[in-house]
Amino acid sequence: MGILSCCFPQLRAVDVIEVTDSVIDTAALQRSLKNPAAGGYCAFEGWVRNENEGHVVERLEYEAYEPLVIVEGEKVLAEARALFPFLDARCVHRVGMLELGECAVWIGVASAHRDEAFKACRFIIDKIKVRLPIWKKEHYANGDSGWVNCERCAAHGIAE
Amino acid sequence: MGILSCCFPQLRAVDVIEVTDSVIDTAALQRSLKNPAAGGYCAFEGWVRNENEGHVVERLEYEAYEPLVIVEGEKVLAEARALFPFLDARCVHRVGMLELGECAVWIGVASAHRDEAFKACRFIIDKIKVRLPIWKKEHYANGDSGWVNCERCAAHGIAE
Amino acid sequence: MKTITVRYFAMFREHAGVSEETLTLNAATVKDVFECTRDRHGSTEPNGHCKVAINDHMADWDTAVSDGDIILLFPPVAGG
Amino acid sequence: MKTITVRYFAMFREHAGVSEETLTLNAATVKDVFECTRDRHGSTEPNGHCKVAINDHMADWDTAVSDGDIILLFPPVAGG
Repeated sequence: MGILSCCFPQLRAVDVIEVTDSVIDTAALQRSLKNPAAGGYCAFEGWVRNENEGHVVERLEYEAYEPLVIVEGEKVLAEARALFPFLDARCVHRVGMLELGECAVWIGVASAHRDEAFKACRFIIDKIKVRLPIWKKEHYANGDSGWVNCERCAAHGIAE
Repeated sequence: MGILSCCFPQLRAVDVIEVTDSVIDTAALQRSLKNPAAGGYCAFEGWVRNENEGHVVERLEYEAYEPLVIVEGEKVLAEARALFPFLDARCVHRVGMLELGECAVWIGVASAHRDEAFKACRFIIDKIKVRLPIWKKEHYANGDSGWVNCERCAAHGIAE
Repeated sequence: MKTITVRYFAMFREHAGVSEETLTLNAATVKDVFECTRDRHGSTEPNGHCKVAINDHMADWDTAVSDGDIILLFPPVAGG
Repeated sequence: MKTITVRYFAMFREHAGVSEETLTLNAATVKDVFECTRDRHGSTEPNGHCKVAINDHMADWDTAVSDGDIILLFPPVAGG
């Protein structure tokens, strides 16, 4: 166990979701999912991109209501674990003002085989986008800004 | 462009597959996929795990025929791009002797939206496992070793 | 009439000009609170696009409100 | 008869005890080369589980071989 506890320092029993106003240290997060029984690891990152629906985007501002992000996020992780049994999953969402290319959300899933890792990771980001109390405001090149409507609203239309 | 070329140093026109006998620097690889038009990034890593089909595994040894890994790998990346248009994808496969927890294969895909990133990443690893001339030998705790049969062979049975 | 503390988030807070206020309302459910405060949060969204919580628990729109409750009004979410 | 260079990989190489050898064979296709060298590479696999290349190009089992070709015999692959 000496060697194992060295190489795999943070074997954890629970899946974790966090909110941060600092740069997300994706390398450290990934290391925390190392597990000698894990054969597959899938990660997703949401990056601030320079365009949305025809607008030139310069920055994104994220706001979250952290207490319920944690509560709802833990529910999402538990649902993912029930559907796609994995070893460990973690999620971090950033808040505040982000520049182009910065990471707004990181999700990592380690599992014995790759299928669960891919499916759980996808499930988690899909749910995070529509269930967690997080909002983003786009700041455009022309000086305007606007709150982004949720994906589900956009997909289902205003009449829903 | 000054700022952009600083933050996004390696905008590339072609998808790349590589073979290495050194530790895969996943953080540097990920940075090389940064792209101001990318809103989603999906990565997969295959890690050496401590068990396979009831055997306690201590190490994995990978062998590759690099010239055709590159040729077939580039075909796989081109097929993925045609099916799931993404911005950039890279893949690195390690060879030689790997210890538990080490990364044997890394795939990263950056795209405007997450759907293409997830689907392309999954497509690429699925094809790599059955099409590229790469072999792995498991070294067991009891001193034995054995070459691993390909996934497709195992799934379809010896009678195929 | 009930005394309810209402907290606004994101675009709702920007429109209301305050993040929180205590109001005396004639409201049976959280949906009533949402409707009564439309001129505050300024939403033209159907409430089905929004979410609501009572005292830090996610609630349905027909959940009853009690005197002293803290109601969180969430505009359409867009994480990730 | 053709003079063919055969390269063995992974378990095939271990069984043959050499990574490459030049053989004189009566072979029309790469499948013939695979069959003729069974006692060398030791495979009990159906050839459909294996892959083959000629002069660094992936080939089908019924591809014709020519004098001087380099045939690569790949056991079942298992990357990732």
